[in-house]
This record gives sequence, C-alpha cells and structure tokens, in this order.
Amino acid sequence: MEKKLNLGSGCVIENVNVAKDHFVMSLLLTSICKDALPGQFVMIRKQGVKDPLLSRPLSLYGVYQTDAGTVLEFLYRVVGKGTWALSRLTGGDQVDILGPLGKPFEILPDRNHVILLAGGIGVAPLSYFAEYLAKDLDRPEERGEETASARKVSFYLGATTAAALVGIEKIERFCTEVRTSTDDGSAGFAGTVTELLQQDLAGLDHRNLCLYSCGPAAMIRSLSQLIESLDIPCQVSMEERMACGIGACLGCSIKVRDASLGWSYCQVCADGPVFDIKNLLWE
Amino acid sequence: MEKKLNLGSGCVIENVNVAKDHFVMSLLLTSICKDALPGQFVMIRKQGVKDPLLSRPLSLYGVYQTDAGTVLEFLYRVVGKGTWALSRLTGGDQVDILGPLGKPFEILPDRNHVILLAGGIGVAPLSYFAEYLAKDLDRPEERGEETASARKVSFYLGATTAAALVGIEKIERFCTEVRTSTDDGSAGFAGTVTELLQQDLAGLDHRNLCLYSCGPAAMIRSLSQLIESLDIPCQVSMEERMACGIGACLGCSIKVRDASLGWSYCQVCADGPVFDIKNLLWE
Amino acid sequence: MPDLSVDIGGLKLKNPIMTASGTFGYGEEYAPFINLNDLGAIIVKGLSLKPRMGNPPPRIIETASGMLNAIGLQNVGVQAFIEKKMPYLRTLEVPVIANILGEDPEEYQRIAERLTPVPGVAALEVNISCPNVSKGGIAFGANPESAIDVVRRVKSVTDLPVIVKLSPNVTDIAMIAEAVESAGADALSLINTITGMSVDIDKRIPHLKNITGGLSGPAIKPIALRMVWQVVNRVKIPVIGVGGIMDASDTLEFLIVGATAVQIGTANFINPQSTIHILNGLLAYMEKRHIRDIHELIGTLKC
Amino acid sequence: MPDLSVDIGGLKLKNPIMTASGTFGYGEEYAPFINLNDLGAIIVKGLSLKPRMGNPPPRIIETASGMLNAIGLQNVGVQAFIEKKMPYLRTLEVPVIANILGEDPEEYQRIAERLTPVPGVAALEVNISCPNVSKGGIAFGANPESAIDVVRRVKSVTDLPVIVKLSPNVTDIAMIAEAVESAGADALSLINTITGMSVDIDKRIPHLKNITGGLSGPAIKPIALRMVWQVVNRVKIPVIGVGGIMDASDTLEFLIVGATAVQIGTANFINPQSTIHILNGLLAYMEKRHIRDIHELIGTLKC
Ligand SMILES: Cc1cc2nc3c(=O)[nH]c(=O)nc-3n(C[C@H](O)[C@H](O)[C@H](O)COP(=O)(O)OP(=O)(O)OC[C@H]3O[C@@H](n4cnc5c(N)ncnc54)[C@H](O)[C@@H]3O)c2cc1C
Ligand SMILES: Cc1cc2nc3c(=O)[nH]c(=O)nc-3n(C[C@H](O)[C@H](O)[C@H](O)COP(=O)(O)OP(=O)(O)OC[C@H]3O[C@@H](n4cnc5c(N)ncnc54)[C@H](O)[C@@H]3O)c2cc1C
Ligand SMILES: Cc1cc2nc3c(=O)[nH]c(=O)nc-3n(C[C@H](O)[C@H](O)[C@H](O)COP(=O)(O)O)c2cc1C
Ligand SMILES: Cc1cc2nc3c(=O)[nH]c(=O)nc-3n(C[C@H](O)[C@H](O)[C@H](O)COP(=O)(O)O)c2cc1C
Ligand code: FES
Ligand code: FES
Repeated sequence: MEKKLNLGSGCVIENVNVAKDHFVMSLLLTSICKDALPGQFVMIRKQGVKDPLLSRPLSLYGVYQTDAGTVLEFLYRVVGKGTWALSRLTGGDQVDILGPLGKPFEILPDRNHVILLAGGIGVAPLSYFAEYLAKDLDRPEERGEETASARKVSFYLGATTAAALVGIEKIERFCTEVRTSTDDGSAGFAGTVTELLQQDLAGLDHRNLCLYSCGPAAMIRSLSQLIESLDIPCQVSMEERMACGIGACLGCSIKVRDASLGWSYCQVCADGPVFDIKNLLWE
Repeated sequence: MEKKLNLGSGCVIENVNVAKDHFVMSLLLTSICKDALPGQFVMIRKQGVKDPLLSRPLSLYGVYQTDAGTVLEFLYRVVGKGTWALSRLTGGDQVDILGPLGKPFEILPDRNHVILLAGGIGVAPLSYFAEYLAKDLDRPEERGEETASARKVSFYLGATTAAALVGIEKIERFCTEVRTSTDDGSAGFAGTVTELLQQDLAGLDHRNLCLYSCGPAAMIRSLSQLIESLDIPCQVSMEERMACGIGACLGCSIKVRDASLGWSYCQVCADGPVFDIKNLLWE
Repeated sequence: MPDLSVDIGGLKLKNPIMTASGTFGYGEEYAPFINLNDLGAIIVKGLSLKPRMGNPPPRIIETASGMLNAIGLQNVGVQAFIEKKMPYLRTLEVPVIANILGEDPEEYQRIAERLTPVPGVAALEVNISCPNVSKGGIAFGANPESAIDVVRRVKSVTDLPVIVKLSPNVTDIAMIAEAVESAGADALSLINTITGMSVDIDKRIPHLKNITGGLSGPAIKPIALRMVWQVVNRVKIPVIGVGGIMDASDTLEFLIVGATAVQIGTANFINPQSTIHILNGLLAYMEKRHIRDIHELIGTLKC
Repeated sequence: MPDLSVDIGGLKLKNPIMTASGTFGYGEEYAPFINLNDLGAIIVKGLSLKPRMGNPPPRIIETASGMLNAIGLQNVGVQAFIEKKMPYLRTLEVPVIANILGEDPEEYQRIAERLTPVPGVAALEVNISCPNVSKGGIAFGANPESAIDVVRRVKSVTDLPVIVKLSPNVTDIAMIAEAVESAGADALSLINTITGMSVDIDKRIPHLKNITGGLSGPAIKPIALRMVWQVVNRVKIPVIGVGGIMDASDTLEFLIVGATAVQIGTANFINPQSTIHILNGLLAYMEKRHIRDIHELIGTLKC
C-alpha cells in the first residue's frame, strides 16, 4: 500500500495576470509531478508562511518536461485570501507542493469525439486535458505522426461575460472546435454553455461521444439533467474545500450514490476530483 | 491636546546583514519622522501582512534628510518572529511606521563630557545620539563650524564576545573616545562594560559628566548600583514588550518611584523609553 | 449616505463602531490619529473604585494571530477618571461609556453610584469577567447567581443604560446571558478575552509574569462570533459583538449573525485608524449593495 | 540519543509524539510521507458503533491561524474498522489508539467491548466532546456526572489503558479532569476543538453547512496550553497536550508545563511530515542542552 512520496517544493518561474482576477503561474519542480495527469491537482502554499494556514487545491493547467525539471502551470482566479496570496508570488519565490493528487480523467479509447465543457475557471483542468489529447500523450505510438489524430475535440467554454472567457488561446491551439457562450451575450452564444451544448447535441452521433466537464455546481447540475436520459459517458471534476488533500481529514465530502445505503459521502481529494456524473447526487 | 499625526509608510532602501543575527535597515519616508530625535523609537511592521500581528518597537539608529525624503536607519538583532520577519524585507518592500514615539534623550548643556554606555543592541539609540551630538544638531549655531565641538563624547560598548560588538565603525566616526569590553575578553576590556566604566570613572571629573545608557536589564541594574552614590545625571533607555506604542494598552509598564505611593507603573512607550535612572525601581 | 444609527438599550449611536475597553486608553491617546467624533461610542479602560497598579511586567506576548495580555486592570480609579479624564472626554460629541469592575458586588454598585451623576458618562459597561474576591476568585461571569447579583446592584443605583460584558470562559454563555437579561441588563457585550498561556522554552518560564493572560485578536474571532450567535438567539436585548474584529468584513459577520454594534479592540494597536477604516468599509459594502439602513443587515443570517 | 520514552497510564511510547484523532485518517493515508513506526502512537479517526455519514458539506473553512471543521464524525464504524483498517495497522510497530464516541453512555461501553479483544488496539481514547443525545444534546464533557458515567462504563469492560479526551468548551476544565480521574481514567488528553463559526458576508450564510464547527490550529494553542497547565496541577494521571502544535517549540511548551506527551492535529494537513519534523526538532533541542531524558523537561515550568 506504500505509494510514492509526492511532496516537494517548486520555484515560481512567473505569475502572470492574464485577465481581471485571473493568473497563470508556472513553477519549476525537480523531484515530483513528472507524470501528473489531466484532472489531477496539487495542494500548494507559499513556503515558510503561516497565513494562509492551509494549502489550496489547484488543478494542473499544463505539465512540461524541460532540461531543468518539470514545469507545472496553473490557471487560477483570485476569490479569497489563499488565491490572493498566490497571486502575490513572483519569480524565485518558493512554494510547497503536495501532488499530483486525485484521480485523473479517464480516456475512453472507443469514443472519438471528445467534448470538454467548462464553466468559468473550470477551464483549467480541461485545457490541460485538451493539450494532452492533442499531443496524443495517452497513445505514445501515434505521437509525432504527421497525420491528424483521429480524435475530434470540441471545447465548450461558458462565462458570465466576454472578459471572463480566459484561456481561450491555449484551447484554440489544441482543439478541433471551440464553442463559447456568455450569460450576457457579449461573446458567442447568448445563454449558458449547457444550453449551447444541448442545441449542438441534437446533430451529433451520441455513440461516438464522450463528455468531460468542470465548472460551478449549478452548471454541473444542469448538465446532469441534460444528459440524464442520454447514453453519453460523462466525467466531471468536482470542487470542495480541502484541508489535507489526501483523504485523511474528511473535509471534502460530496454526496454520491451508494448501492447498499442509497447514498454516502465520498472524498473529492482521494475518490475524485473526477467522478462519473451518474454517481453524483444533488440536494 | 491634539498632537500631530505620526503614522505613515516607508519603503525599504536596503536591509543589510552586518553581523550574525544583526541587520541595518534603511527606509525612505515621505511624510513623517522628519524631526525624530535620539532616544525616540518607531513601531514598525511589514505592510499588508497579518503574521506577525503586532508592530515591533525599534529605536532610531540614524535619521537623514535627503531630496527624496527622510531616511531612517535601524540597527536590530533577530531574536524572534517579529525581528525575523523584518530581516526578510528587501529593497522596495513597504512597511507601516508609527512614530517618532516616546521621549528623547535630554541634552544637558552644562555637562561637557558625555558618556554613552551600551550593552548589546543598546548600541542602536546611543549611536544615533553620538552622531547627533557630534553634528551639534542640538546647537544649530555651532553647526558646520570648523572648530571642534567643546563636547567630549566617550562611548562604552560591551558585548558577550568580539563578534557581537556591532556598529563600532559608526561610533568611531562620531565619538571622541571608544572603550569596548567583552565578557569573554576576546576584545577590549575583559569583563562587563559597567566594570570598565567603574574603573575609568575614578579618573574623571564627575561635575562635568553626564551618562546615557541602553542595554540589557542586568546591565542597567548594575549601572544603577554603580552610580547610586555618585552625583552624575544618568538617563537610560528602557525596553518592555509593546502592543500600541502610544500609552493606550498599558502593556509596557515598568516600576518607577512615586512620591506619594512609593512606587507605581509607568509606560515605557509614553513616559519613556528614556528615564532618569534614579527613578527606576528593581525587584 | 446609508443610515448607520443603532440603539443600544436606550443609548443612541450614530454608527455601530465602538472601541473596546482597555484597548483605547481614555480616548485622548487616539486623538492624533482619528477624529474621535466619528466613532459610535468610546469605551474607556476598566475603572475600579481605587486606582490599581496592575500586574508586574512582562504583561503582553504575541501568539498566532493574537496576543495575550495580563495588564491586571491597571487604572487610575474612578475618582481620577472623573477629575482628570472626563473633562477632555466631555468636549467630544461622542457617547462615552465607562467600563467598570469590582472585587465584590458592592464595589460595582459603588462605582456605578459615583459615575451615574457625572456629566458626559452615557452608559456603563459592567465587566463581569473579573475574579470575585469574596467568592474565592471565580469570575462573576462564570456563575449566573453572582452575575445577577452584580447587575441588580448596578441597576438599583443608576438610570444609565447598563451593558453587561460577558466572559467567554464558560460552558454555556447563553445561559449567563439570559440570567443577566433577567436581572435587568439593557444590553450585552461579548466576548471578553479567553484565558491563555505562553511559555519561553529557553528560560522555561511563562512569557507573562502573571502566568496566564487574556487572548484577543483575530485568533478568537470564530469563537466570539459563535457566542454572539448563540446569545442573540436567546435574548431580546441588543448584543454588541467583540473579539478579533480587524476589518469591515469581520464587522459584517457580527452584524449579520445579529450583533447590533461591535467593539474594536486589538485592531487599534495594529493600526490606530482601524475604527475609521472599518466604518468606511462598512459604508462601502452597504452602498455597493444599496442597503440604506444598517438594520437591513443586522441578524439576517440565512441558515 | 536522548531517551524520549514515556508511559501513558500503562502504555509505553517510544516517544511523546502522537497523532490527533481525525487528522491522521486511519494512519495509512500518511504512509507515503513518513515512516509510521517513528511515531509514539497513532490515534485513529473517532469510531462510533454504526458507520456515520457525517455532516453535509461545506465542512471546513480556514480562519485566522486556524480552521473550523464540522466533519460530523463521519467514520466507517467499529466493525469496518476492525475488519478493514486494523489488518494494516497491525502490521506496524507503533501503538494504535482507538478514539471512540457515542450518543449515550451505553454506546461508549459497547464500542469499548468490541475493541478490547482486537489484537493491535493498544489503548482507547474516549472522546467526551460529543453531544449526549439522551441528555438533550449537551456534551458529555460539559458535565462531571455524565463524564464520570461514560468513563466508568468504559473502564468496566476494558483492561486497555483508557485516555479521556476533554472538551475545552467548559467553565472549569480542571474540575472535569478531576471527575474523570476519580472515575478511573488512566490518562487525559486535551483539548478537543473549540466551537466557532464563520460567515460568508456576500451570501449571508454560515461558511459551514452545520453552522458551527470546531476550531483547531495555532490560534487555539494559548488556550490549550493554559488548560493543560491547569489540569496537570490538579490531577495525578498523565496528561497529553493537544491544540495548535505546529513545531518542536510548541511541543516543548506543552511538555514544560507538564504534558507527558502531545498530539499533532491540524499540522498534519499543512505538512504531512510535521510529526517527524517535530520529533527531530525535539531531539535537537535536547541534544543541544544535553538533556538525556525527556522527563528532565516534563513539568519543569518555573513560576
Ligand atoms: C480539486 C480542485 C481543483 C481546483 N482547481 C482550481 C484551479 O485550477 N484554478 C482555480 O482558480 N481554482 C481551483 N480550485 C478552487 C480553489 O481551490 C479555490 O478557489 C481556493 O481554494 C479558494 O481559496 P481562497 O482562500 O482564495 O478563498 P476563500 O477565502 O477560501 O473563499 C473566498 C470566497 O470564495 C468562495 N469560494 C471558495 N472557493 C470557491 C470556489 N471553488 N468556487 C466559488 N467560490 C468559492 C468562498 O465561499 C468564499 O466566500 C480547485 C479546487 C479543487 C477542490
Ligand atoms: C523602545 C524600544 C526600542 C527598541 N529598539 C531596538 C533596536 O533598536 N534594535 C533591536 O534589535 N531591538 C530593539 N528593541 C527590542 C525589540 O523591539 C525586540 O527585540 C522585538 O520586539 C522582539 O520581537 P520578536 O518578535 O523578534 O521576538 P519575540 O518572539 O517577541 O521574542 C523572542 C524571544 O526573545 C526574547 N526577547 C524579546 N525581546 C527581547 C529583548 N528586547 N531583549 C532580550 N530578549 C528579548 C523573548 O522573551 C523571547 O523569548 C527595542 C525595544 C523597545 C521597547
Ligand atoms: C490590552 C487589553 C486590555 C484590556 N482591558 C480590558 C478592560 O479593562 N476591561 C474590559 O472589559 N475588557 C478589556 N479588554 C478586553 C477587550 O475589551 C476585548 O473584549 C477583547 O480584547 C476582545 O476583543 P479584540 O479581539 O478586538 O481585542 C482588554 C483587552 C486588551 C487586549
Ligand atoms: C478535521 C478534524 C477532525 C477531527 N476529528 C476528531 C475526532 O474524530 N475525534 C476527536 O476526538 N477529535 C477530533 N478532532 C480534534 C483533534 O483531534 C484535536 O483535538 C484538535 O484538532 C486540536 O488539535 P490541533 O489544533 O493540533 O488540530 C478533529 C480535528 C480536526 C481538525
Ligand atoms: S481534503 Fe482532507 S479528506 Fe479530502
Ligand atoms: S505599548 Fe501600549 S501602553 Fe505602551
């Protein structure tokens, strides 16, 4: 049962303010996270600082191997004191990293049309996933081939308003198709991203589809209603406040279906963050 | 009763590690502390940080007027988390400053031989005082004159060991005479600085002397015994843990003589930090 | 501008930002930094019948997000307060509340008698966290009977609004609150400091000469907030929230759970203008959300 | 190497560093980070008779130098613990202490009965901070009679050392400690979390779905230390210090005031290797000062 130690430190390379309240931070690590997969996350904190006290969970937005070591990228939004403190870091600052943690997205080889559905900052893990798929990192044998991948990847990105559609350049680089929506209609489809997907689904062959999603609870919930009656596999990355990140504190429970009890709590950090949407339960 | 606002911010110019655990920090201030006097102190904290919570008192080690504003210098020793946090500051960092606070050393114009007796980090306020006296800042009419000041300033500096005799270059620049002692005899007189002073006092004209001291409680105490029967005016700068720095919390009390009650507590921040040694009481 | 005025057991405040006893001296100390008239009220350092020397130093030590103090209620005594501190305080246009403490119930009563006729004293805050010397040193606030005794005696000699300041060092603060309310208190304030300790591991001595001290500051805010919430659900009189309030956001937490006003303590040490920053932050929050009256916030926790 | 071994009511530990219940899962979660055999003891998540779902999320929120948790004692239940968790724990060479909790005194007794014969369970830690369902939800630990009742029942069915974990949410913890000692407890541990609350001022809802939660972390250390000091002065049985211990220096404070051992809780979340860093720091302190036996430190506060 001994897993390998995934605790280490990283050095901030840069921390760029990419949009209002949004930052992309890149770190250089020498010992851990080499094999971090899309959907996984790390617990991160500034080294030597006692306030904030707890580490914060952030999804991987990019993982690159360089001569100097592994470079991790995060895309995050400042919502409170933890993310604010992260946003103050500058090149050379040291951070403590616990990770990679959690279950990654599972790739279904039989499904050739991958739909990634992101709301707000949910774009982070799905962007990395898109890059991973585009580079065929799961299929080393096809890597580097000149032929286009047989896989089609459609990225659905929703936000409240045009200015909050962050990370779109990266997505465009790696996806076959990018569909955007804004609540206020300032860019793309006017409405929620789930509504946009619902429209499009009508014209697609469901047997070839697989869905991955990350975003606000309300979005995941309407997605779960949308595909309830459809036979499309759907994995979602969930969020809950975390303390330990490793299944020890039971702080990050969410409700899931349970065969014998009807429902039970499951840990987002250790049993997730990626779940089959069919297993989730809503109040 | 309205005093003028002495609250502002400063920008770290540099923060140099001058000896093991000892730093000299210089700050640029634009609004306050222009007229800060030797013996006064400021309450200082890193801006925007919640840990450490309280500001820390530091004596003025130097005050200079420049075109850009007032430059303050501090000499401090890292003893705990507050001073450690200060030692981490680098050029450009902002600090909050409350000051100048407290009563300065009082200059006695009739006494032409000034003895400054410092133990350990007590060197900080006395160095500034030496500089102030050497530059005749209390006597504008004599400033800049080619003739040497009529004042003689002897600096007595004691420490545990040679390496802990910090700030000596500055002292040498501004004092007529510098006498050092170390407990282990590794530099100067072998013994305490009060013992050294005691030796020297025998050969001096007490009517012309005035004494100023700052250092560990044990040193001040033996000094008070030494001069108890002598008729030499002596002012000492005292230390106590502080929260507010302005006489509001009553955290920094020390025992002083009280005509009607025998003794009472007095606030180091507001009634001091400089006291007439004759008014102090020891347990 | 939104209406911030509140009523604390008959005492009208133009806004809910008060200063906590013992952290604001006798007001004057903060005059260089803020316009004292901007405050809702000033609560002065705790007053005893006779002047008190207080505890030997060291009296304070910082802890994680907090500080311990063992001032030991050093104060000038009620007489000197009236003669030397009130003349200045009377020149202000801000209600001045005298915080009082006694070693036995009679002493509380006598201080209340002395202060009641003094022009400029707007209300009394009765600190029942002090040890009851006549009952073996257990704090008045730890026991409903002794708390009731103190409050009844104070009420019997004053027509000023009586705010009773509760100790958090109890099993059931709401029960004490109910007892104090039944004894006639016009309002409650909570919490006073929580007893704590800190040790110098090099010298193996307590950091405070008094061994233990009272913990204040951000560290205790979650505890203070919980206690305020428990108490507002059990009493009808107004409750003033105290404990670890550093900014407008902390203040809003207390108002939302049901405090009618707040007291700012340790924050004054960190920045002598904290009270005014908090007031401005509160106004900004209300204006942004078009809240025109502070009562649209007080006690609006949804749960 | 200095001798760090201590005796906790008959249970021998090679060093005084234990893990606090609920912060170390069932041990296994930390196996990737430290050698579990280096610990003095492992205390597992609180066990109830039946599995418990726990509280709805959100369950945690950070506060100033602390965190609030309202896990609601989610646990696998004593049966699954014995079947699924003990086989792994038995492979370790470290004493495993089961933390137990009940809704009424009988439930404590029945859990103790079930665990006593299980190979590998070295001691029981009885958590009396839980609400007593049969007595209107007041915590067992808030009342000497109900605390005594629980401890007597547990003692009557087990020969394992019984550690009683005290709640800090009381007026007089030393009085509860004495009661529990008189009922036969072999050791005490304190403190459990302090009840607190935190509010989302934008949504005007509590941050925790359960409204209140337990405060842990550095913020509570001064309170925990004071309580340990009060208790060691009143009981003869060993006391284990818990609350806000983050490093060796914090540990030393507890030992110096008189704790025989300590438990590390929230610190495990911040760094999963905290326990080992603390152990190393403790050794370094002792070696530097030529202290050869930890008992030369325990209870050596000068005051
Ligand atoms: C597995 C996982 C992966 C994550 N990946 C990312 C990522 O890649 N990028 C990123 O920006 N964030 C990510 N998050 C969310 C991120 O961890 C939180 O936003 C962060 O912990 C908040 O900390 P804080 O101290 O800044 O805010 P807090 O002070 O804790 O909270 C501030 C306010 O924001 C609210 N809040 C807190 N968290 C959220 C949230 N997730 N959504 C909406 N409101 C919230 C709180 O209720 C509170 O009112 C992830 C979370 C999880 C569990
Ligand atoms: C008016 C005044 C002027 C001062 N000027 C200077 C100055 O110019 N330069 C300077 O270096 N310091 C000066 N000090 C002392 C300085 O304020 C303290 O060293 C500092 O506040 C300690 O904070 P800390 O958090 O680093 O240590 P803490 O964590 O508070 O203390 C660490 C340990 O050191 C001990 N300790 C704390 N303060 C002192 C002390 N003063 N002497 C000996 N041991 C102590 C504590 O008991 C504790 O065990 C001055 C103090 C006062 C009151
Ligand atoms: C230095 C100091 C002195 C205090 N003196 C008194 C006092 O005299 N009377 C009183 O009722 N409370 C006193 N208190 C308690 C405060 O009024 C307040 O209840 C407590 O500090 C919690 O609030 P805070 O966290 O905002 O400081 C004192 C607190 C401090 C820090
Ligand atoms: C997430 C969490 C879960 C806890 N669960 C339990 C528990 O099941 N039983 C128990 O007796 N104490 C429990 N505690 C309390 C801790 O064991 C400990 O007493 C408390 O956290 C104070 O120590 P600390 O400040 O080092 O965390 C829990 C604490 C936390 C933070
Ligand atoms: S964060 Fe601790 S169990 Fe998931
Ligand atoms: S530091 Fe507050 S009175 Fe001196």
